[in-house]
Amino acid sequence: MIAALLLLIPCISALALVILRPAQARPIALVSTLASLAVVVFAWISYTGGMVLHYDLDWMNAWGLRFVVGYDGVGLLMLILTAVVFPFIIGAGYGQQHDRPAIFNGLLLFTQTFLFGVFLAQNALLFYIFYELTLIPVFFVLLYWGGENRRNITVRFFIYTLLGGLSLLFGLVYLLIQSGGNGDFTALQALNIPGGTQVWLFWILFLAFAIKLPIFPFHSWQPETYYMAPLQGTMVLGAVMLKMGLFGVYKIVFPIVPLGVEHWQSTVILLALIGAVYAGIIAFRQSDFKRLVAFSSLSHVGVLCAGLFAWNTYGISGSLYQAFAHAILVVGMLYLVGAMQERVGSTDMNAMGGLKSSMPRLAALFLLVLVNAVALPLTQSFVGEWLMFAGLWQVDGWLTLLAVSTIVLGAVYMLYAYQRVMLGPDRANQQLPDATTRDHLYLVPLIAVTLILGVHPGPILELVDAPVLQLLSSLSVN
Amino acid sequence: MLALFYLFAAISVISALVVVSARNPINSVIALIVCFLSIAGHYILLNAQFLAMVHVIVYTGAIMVLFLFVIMLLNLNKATEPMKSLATRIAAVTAGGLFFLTLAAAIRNGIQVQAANEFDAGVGLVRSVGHVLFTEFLLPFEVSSVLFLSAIIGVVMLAKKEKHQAEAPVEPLTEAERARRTA
Amino acid sequence: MSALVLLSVLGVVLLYLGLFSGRGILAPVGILGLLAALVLFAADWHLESTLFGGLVIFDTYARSFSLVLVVVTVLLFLFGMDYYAKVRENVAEHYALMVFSLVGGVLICSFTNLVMLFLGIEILSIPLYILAGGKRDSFRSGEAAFKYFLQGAFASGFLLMGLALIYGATASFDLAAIEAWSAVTANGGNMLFLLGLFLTLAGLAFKVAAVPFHFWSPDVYEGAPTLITAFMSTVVKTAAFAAFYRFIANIQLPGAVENMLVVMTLFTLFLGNIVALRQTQFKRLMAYSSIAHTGFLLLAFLGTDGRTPDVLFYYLGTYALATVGLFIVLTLAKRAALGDENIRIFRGLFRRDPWIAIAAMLMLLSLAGIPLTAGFVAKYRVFVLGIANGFIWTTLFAVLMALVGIYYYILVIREAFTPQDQESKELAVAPINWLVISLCGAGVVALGVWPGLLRI
Amino acid sequence: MILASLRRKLSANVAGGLATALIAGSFVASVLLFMGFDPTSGGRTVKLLDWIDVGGMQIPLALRIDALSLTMMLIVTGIGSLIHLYSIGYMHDDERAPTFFAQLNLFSFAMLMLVMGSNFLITFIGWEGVGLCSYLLIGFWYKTPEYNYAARKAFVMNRIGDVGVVLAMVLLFQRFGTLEYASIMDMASGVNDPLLIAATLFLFIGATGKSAQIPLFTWLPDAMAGPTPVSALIHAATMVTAGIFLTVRSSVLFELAPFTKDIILWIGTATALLAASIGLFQNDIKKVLAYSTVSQLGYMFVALGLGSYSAAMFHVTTHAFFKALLFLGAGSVIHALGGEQDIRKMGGLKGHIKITYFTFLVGTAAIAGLPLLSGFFSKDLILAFAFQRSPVIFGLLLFGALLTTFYMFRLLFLVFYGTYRGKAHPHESPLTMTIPLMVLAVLSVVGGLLNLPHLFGGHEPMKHYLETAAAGIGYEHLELSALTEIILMGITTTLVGFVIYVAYGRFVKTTTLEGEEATMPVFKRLIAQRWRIDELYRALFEKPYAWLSTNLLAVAEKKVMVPLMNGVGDAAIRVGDVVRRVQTGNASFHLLAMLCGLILFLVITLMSN
Amino acid sequence: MEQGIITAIRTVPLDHYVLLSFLLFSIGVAGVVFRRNTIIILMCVELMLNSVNLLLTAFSAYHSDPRAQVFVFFIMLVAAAEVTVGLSILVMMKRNVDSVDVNQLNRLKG
Repeated sequence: MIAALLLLIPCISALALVILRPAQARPIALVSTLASLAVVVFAWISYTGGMVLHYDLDWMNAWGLRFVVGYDGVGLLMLILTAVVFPFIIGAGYGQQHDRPAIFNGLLLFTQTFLFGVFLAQNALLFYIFYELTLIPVFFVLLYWGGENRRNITVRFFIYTLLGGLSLLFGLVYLLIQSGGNGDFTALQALNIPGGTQVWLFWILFLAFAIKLPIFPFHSWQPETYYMAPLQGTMVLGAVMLKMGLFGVYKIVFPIVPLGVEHWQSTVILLALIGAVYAGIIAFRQSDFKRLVAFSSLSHVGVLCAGLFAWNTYGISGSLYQAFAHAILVVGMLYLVGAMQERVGSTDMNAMGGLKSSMPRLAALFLLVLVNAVALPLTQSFVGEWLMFAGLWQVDGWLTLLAVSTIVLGAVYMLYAYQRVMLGPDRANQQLPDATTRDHLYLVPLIAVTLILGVHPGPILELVDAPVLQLLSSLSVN
Repeated sequence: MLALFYLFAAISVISALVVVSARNPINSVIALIVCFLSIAGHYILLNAQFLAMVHVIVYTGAIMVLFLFVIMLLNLNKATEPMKSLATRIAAVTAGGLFFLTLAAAIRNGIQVQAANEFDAGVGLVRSVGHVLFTEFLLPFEVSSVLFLSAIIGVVMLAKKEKHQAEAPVEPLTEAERARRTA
Repeated sequence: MSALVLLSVLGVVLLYLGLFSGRGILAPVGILGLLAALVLFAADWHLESTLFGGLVIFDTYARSFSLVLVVVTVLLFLFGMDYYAKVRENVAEHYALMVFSLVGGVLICSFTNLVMLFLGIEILSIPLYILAGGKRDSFRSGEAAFKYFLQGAFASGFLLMGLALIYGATASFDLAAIEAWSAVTANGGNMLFLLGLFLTLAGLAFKVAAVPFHFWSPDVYEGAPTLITAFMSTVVKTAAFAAFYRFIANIQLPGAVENMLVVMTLFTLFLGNIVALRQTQFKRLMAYSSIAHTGFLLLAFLGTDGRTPDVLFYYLGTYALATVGLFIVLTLAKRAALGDENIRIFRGLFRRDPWIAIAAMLMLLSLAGIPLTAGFVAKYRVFVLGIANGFIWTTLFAVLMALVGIYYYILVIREAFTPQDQESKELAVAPINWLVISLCGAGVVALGVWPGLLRI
Repeated sequence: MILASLRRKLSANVAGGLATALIAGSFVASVLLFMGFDPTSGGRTVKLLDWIDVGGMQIPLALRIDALSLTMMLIVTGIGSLIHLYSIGYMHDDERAPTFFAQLNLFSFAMLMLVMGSNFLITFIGWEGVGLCSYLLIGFWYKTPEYNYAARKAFVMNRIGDVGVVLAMVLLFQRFGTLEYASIMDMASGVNDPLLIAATLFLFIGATGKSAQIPLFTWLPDAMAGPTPVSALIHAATMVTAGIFLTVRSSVLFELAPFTKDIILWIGTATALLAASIGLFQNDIKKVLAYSTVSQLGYMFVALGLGSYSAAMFHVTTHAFFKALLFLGAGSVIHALGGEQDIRKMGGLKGHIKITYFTFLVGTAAIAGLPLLSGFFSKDLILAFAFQRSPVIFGLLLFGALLTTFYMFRLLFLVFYGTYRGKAHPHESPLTMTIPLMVLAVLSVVGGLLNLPHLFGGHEPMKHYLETAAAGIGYEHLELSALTEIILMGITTTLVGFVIYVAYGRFVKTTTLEGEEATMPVFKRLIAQRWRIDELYRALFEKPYAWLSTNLLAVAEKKVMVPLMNGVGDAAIRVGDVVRRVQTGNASFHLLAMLCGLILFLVITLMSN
Repeated sequence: MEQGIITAIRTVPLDHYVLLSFLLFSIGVAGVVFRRNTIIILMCVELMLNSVNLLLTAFSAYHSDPRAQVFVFFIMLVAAAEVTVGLSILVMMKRNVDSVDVNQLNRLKG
């Protein structure tokens, strides 16, 4: 029931929006996302642990593709993340002027449908199908509503992402053959693939997620795409779609090719952290606010990935927890980018500065979002980062040092950005409006979520704890 | 016998070479006719008398005449053809030669063929061939009418100069074909 | 069988109609005839019967493929109603030739004797040589016809030589006998057989436009009238593949020939996709992409797997569906752009006609192999077969090439969804075209979601 | 508990009063706690809620009340209350005063969190929280870019220290499986593990960041950009002592890592001397005090390095009194002069602002270590410990103390004596500002009683009190004879007196003002330019970093990574272009190519047969 | 007489026919590639087909199987049809470009 609702609510709304094209597209989309949120909250409340399976329908059973949906704690966390973030993403549209808003919002809702699908799928091929499908609406969002040079960047993004996707498909098909044509995760996870195979299969499977996340050498599509995409598109990309990468690693790479993970673990962590540091350093001198958010996201994701690959309870839990924090953060930061753009007319930080004088409240809100970005304690990010560092230390002290250095880099570029946007002398004749009711309605809940989950991360960590332990123990048995 | 074979073989190969190398299309046609006749000789050597006859009638009598006709019609009977560049010619000859060499090399160790049936001197006679044709291979025989019909339509469609002139010949030919088919 | 007769008669009837009455009723009559043939095919469904002393057999395989051929031809005839609306000359001949060609197609789906294979291929091809030159006043059309004919005849020569050698080795034209012979003879030991197999496959590869026998395809696709191009890339391709597989299905292929097929698959995948990257003419793009799809289909041939015919059938059927629709869209856009065939004529399609644009998008996505379209399922199954049969690296290469393929399809989609720079003419969409495009667009999605609908 | 009420409060004009009331309330609460606390019980832990609980890691949100945290709480809330009160007057004219108080209160909250945390991670909450508040308050006047820079610098340097703390925590957690102070200290006793050296070193790195030690001290003088009460509260009395606090908290660990202690000792000494030397030639009243703070913190670290934790805590306490006093006094001076901070433009103010003068005098005397004032006892204790360890260190520290005396009295004399050299009309500060001054002056005088040594009839009550909280404090023993102590004190006192005399002669009698830096001798100029350490850091870190950032983007990203990605695609397309040429369009070439392909395949087939 | 025919056929080894056929076929192939005059190319194609016919007849004789001869018969049929179509295309081409040079056909490329 829950799975069906989650897949149907956004999908039907999206179809309605695209086909009927009502004038009031945004409220409808908003209501739809809120309804999904309600369903997810219900699922959360009624969740008692273990794997909740909902459907198991015949599709192409002979070819290993079955419609099996359900969720465990981690899946539920991802569902929560998606459901929580999407109302904000839709809501961010209130500040934006769009050509054909109905179709735009419809596409966003399609994305949500497919994202739910990804997090619900319990069959590897079903997962893959949803995974690829998310690209389609995003592709059109970027292509039609994107910024400068969107034609080339969109195609590049699409192809690059699909490079990973097809590689994943190849890997899954390979596994499917090994498992005798059963593509369910349970069946694939039960496979005992020889170590030598796992070593190369790891990259075949991981490539998709490495590009999606993205980690260091595979990241070059990301900054330009984030910059070019319409605000809400960037939010979808940064807040949710990238989490598919983490989820995929957790769901596919870890249980299926554990020996491969063992073999490549330090390489991946190193790459991820190099990327984190690299992006963190670059972000410092970015003069464009949106690009800065892009690089900061890149930097955060590097740490996320490293934490995940620490491959112990703390690392994985921390990374998954941080994924949530990061989603909230990205949405908040991007909303601020939008708010600034709305007022100043550009995302260039050279055009800003001294804005605090005319908008003290927005500056305060900015600061609160920023506090999460630099992972101060009692914010969500801190919990996640602490757990990841604790996890990473068990792998390698030097790598931890590299990871921890990002908290300094983060402080450097974030504060510098804050200073360049908000602080400094007044600019002449800039009477810009301060935070409106809409801004408050938007940012205050986000900040509240950040702080509440920063002080009381229990509910989320509980979700993650058991599945991760189970995963790790099943691996140690094998 | 072997001597005869070699004779015919030599004639056919030489005439084939002439076909390929002659500047004037007319010479080519003549050489090809010679070649076909020598092949007919091979057929007789191989005890395929009926085939030899049909071969001479169809190829030498019909097809080659058609060629000649077209050459005359289009006034191509001069050695007007500019030769291809040397490189292309060398490449073509090399490729053709290589192709032969590879094929020949493939069977350099001899071929293993086991005669499927006891020898039957009447195999090449009209009776035997006709029997097979009209019993076992009736369908292809029938179906080839479709092939001819298409070819005829094609000729009419492609080669006709003006619409008004073209429409006339379509009809009788089609009729003839249909008659053949129903036979 | 009666369907075969019906089809042959249909062609003749169409010719007569062309003489006596208006062009208007040609297509409807043709469609009615085809539908009747469809009914006849369907009437003895699952009824295996060997006909004419074992020259043809209308088994499930043959019937399924024939059905697809006829259905696609129906779609093309529907398209033809609009396409030929303004043409005055030779319309009846065009329809008739298409029907004759279809007869050839049906024959090679069902052959059990090499003589039938050869004749069927010729019956399939000769009308096409003519059709490719259908626009008599167009130089490009003439060139296409000539190139097609020349290379086709050349390839026929190889095919024949192959068949002759096979006969020489096995002393039979009968497929079953050859299979039996191949089963008891040592693999590759008999040079005549090996050479014969090789040359026959080369001749067949020519028909399916596999590298290096593909040279005709881009030129002919581009030069031929659009409807004929659509016919070639759907009906002819499907029939040729059906024949190809029928030929090799049960023959014990010597390892050397299998290697040759692998190399051919790799070449085909590579060339088709890579060269398509730089095509700006849509028809040429489709030609190269068709070569690329040939590569994927060849991948399904490698190794022996009982699922191959089903995969082949599904792949070809959905491929044909998407291709037909796209060629119609091309015609519409081409008309609006006064005969231009560059992919930029699609620019702004979404603004000009959203529905057509979305349908075109779905078909392109299907060709690209994006999930929830039929193309994905098709490619997926091919990959499964490839890996299941142990051709892991070849499959990996195919996957990589699928990515390249996505790129050039995406470029077309990008054009369609980019607002146009200058005003171009509105699309004039005839209702019948709208219907066919919608059918194709909906079809690829429906078959992608319920793949079980299309199976042997 | 009390903290709940200390949550960030926003209000209108009464914000100051409300904020003061709140912190005063928490002071009262602290006092009540102090009264009700039984030192012998060793401390209580109050668990508020589970914070992080995942896969074997259980970190509750819990507070610990023991002697150490109570001491710090008293300092924080007590001095905090006074400074809040003071701020009401000081920030009277600023339109963003409510924000100021909110941030000040938030700081108090974070600081209390820091000292009350029952485990490292809770302490770290406060640790980072005070960093944030420090950032906010330094950059309170956000319209001046330099202030923002200073704020950022402070935060980043603190962050560098935080990296150390995080690593230390990770390490300790890895080793002990918990972060609770009590558990770790229990488990650590007697453990001999090189890991502890690493952990303590990391902790010390954190401490250097927060407590402005070499090499991370340069932010503190810059931090004077903030309003003066902030300097007093955060950058003199409380936050900067967090490093000391943390070290004392984990004294057991440090006791097990003598190597770290040596490092601390030497870095503390170096910092004390370096900062003191810089203080000699500073002309900004707050900068002088800032360097003096750095220097004093150096003393405290020396104490820690010597293992005399109670001495350090004692000095923390007294230093809190007199340094807060000095800063507030300086603030009062600045207030009186309408914002002037350059001592070259002051002078002769003792007639104008008497209360300020008097209290400032007390503060100066205390920091200089004039006998029987609070600074005398605490500093002397440290010197005694140093002597016990090595006369060299004693000598160095003594030299530092003399330098301190010199520049403090230079400051005093230049500001209050001589003739007035400025333009603004000086006026005495309002009562809200002078009352805290007076209270602190009293405390500065009597603060020494808290830990009155045996020599003067006391029995070191503070030391014994603290022993109940931190086991490490029990290790320290001063084993000098009374005679030695008296001699040492005598030497110190004499020399201090002599230095005061020199300063008097130099600054009161003749009022020697420093000339422009350019005219100074090289060495003196170097000192006046703060050993050019800021410039060094800028050249070593900031500029390369900015260069790296620019070039990573311009070169690595744009010239390598992106072209690499595009290059693969372009290469494919280029290959396509090449392959495409095979399709020449020439019919007979196609035939030839077909034939060649056929032959090739034939050869492949035959070869592989 | 029968015996005589058998001797006659068997004195020429099959290899010879195969080789001869290959040779003629190759000459035809080379000619197709070699010549520019389309009409001669068509003749070369005929040569190729005839070499196949020869081969089939030889096999037929050795297998004593009339089917191959029937196949030859069909090949002749197809050849005739092909030639007609080919020549008419050639005529069309001559009309369009006033040449039968293969190299004239090179507009479709790339």
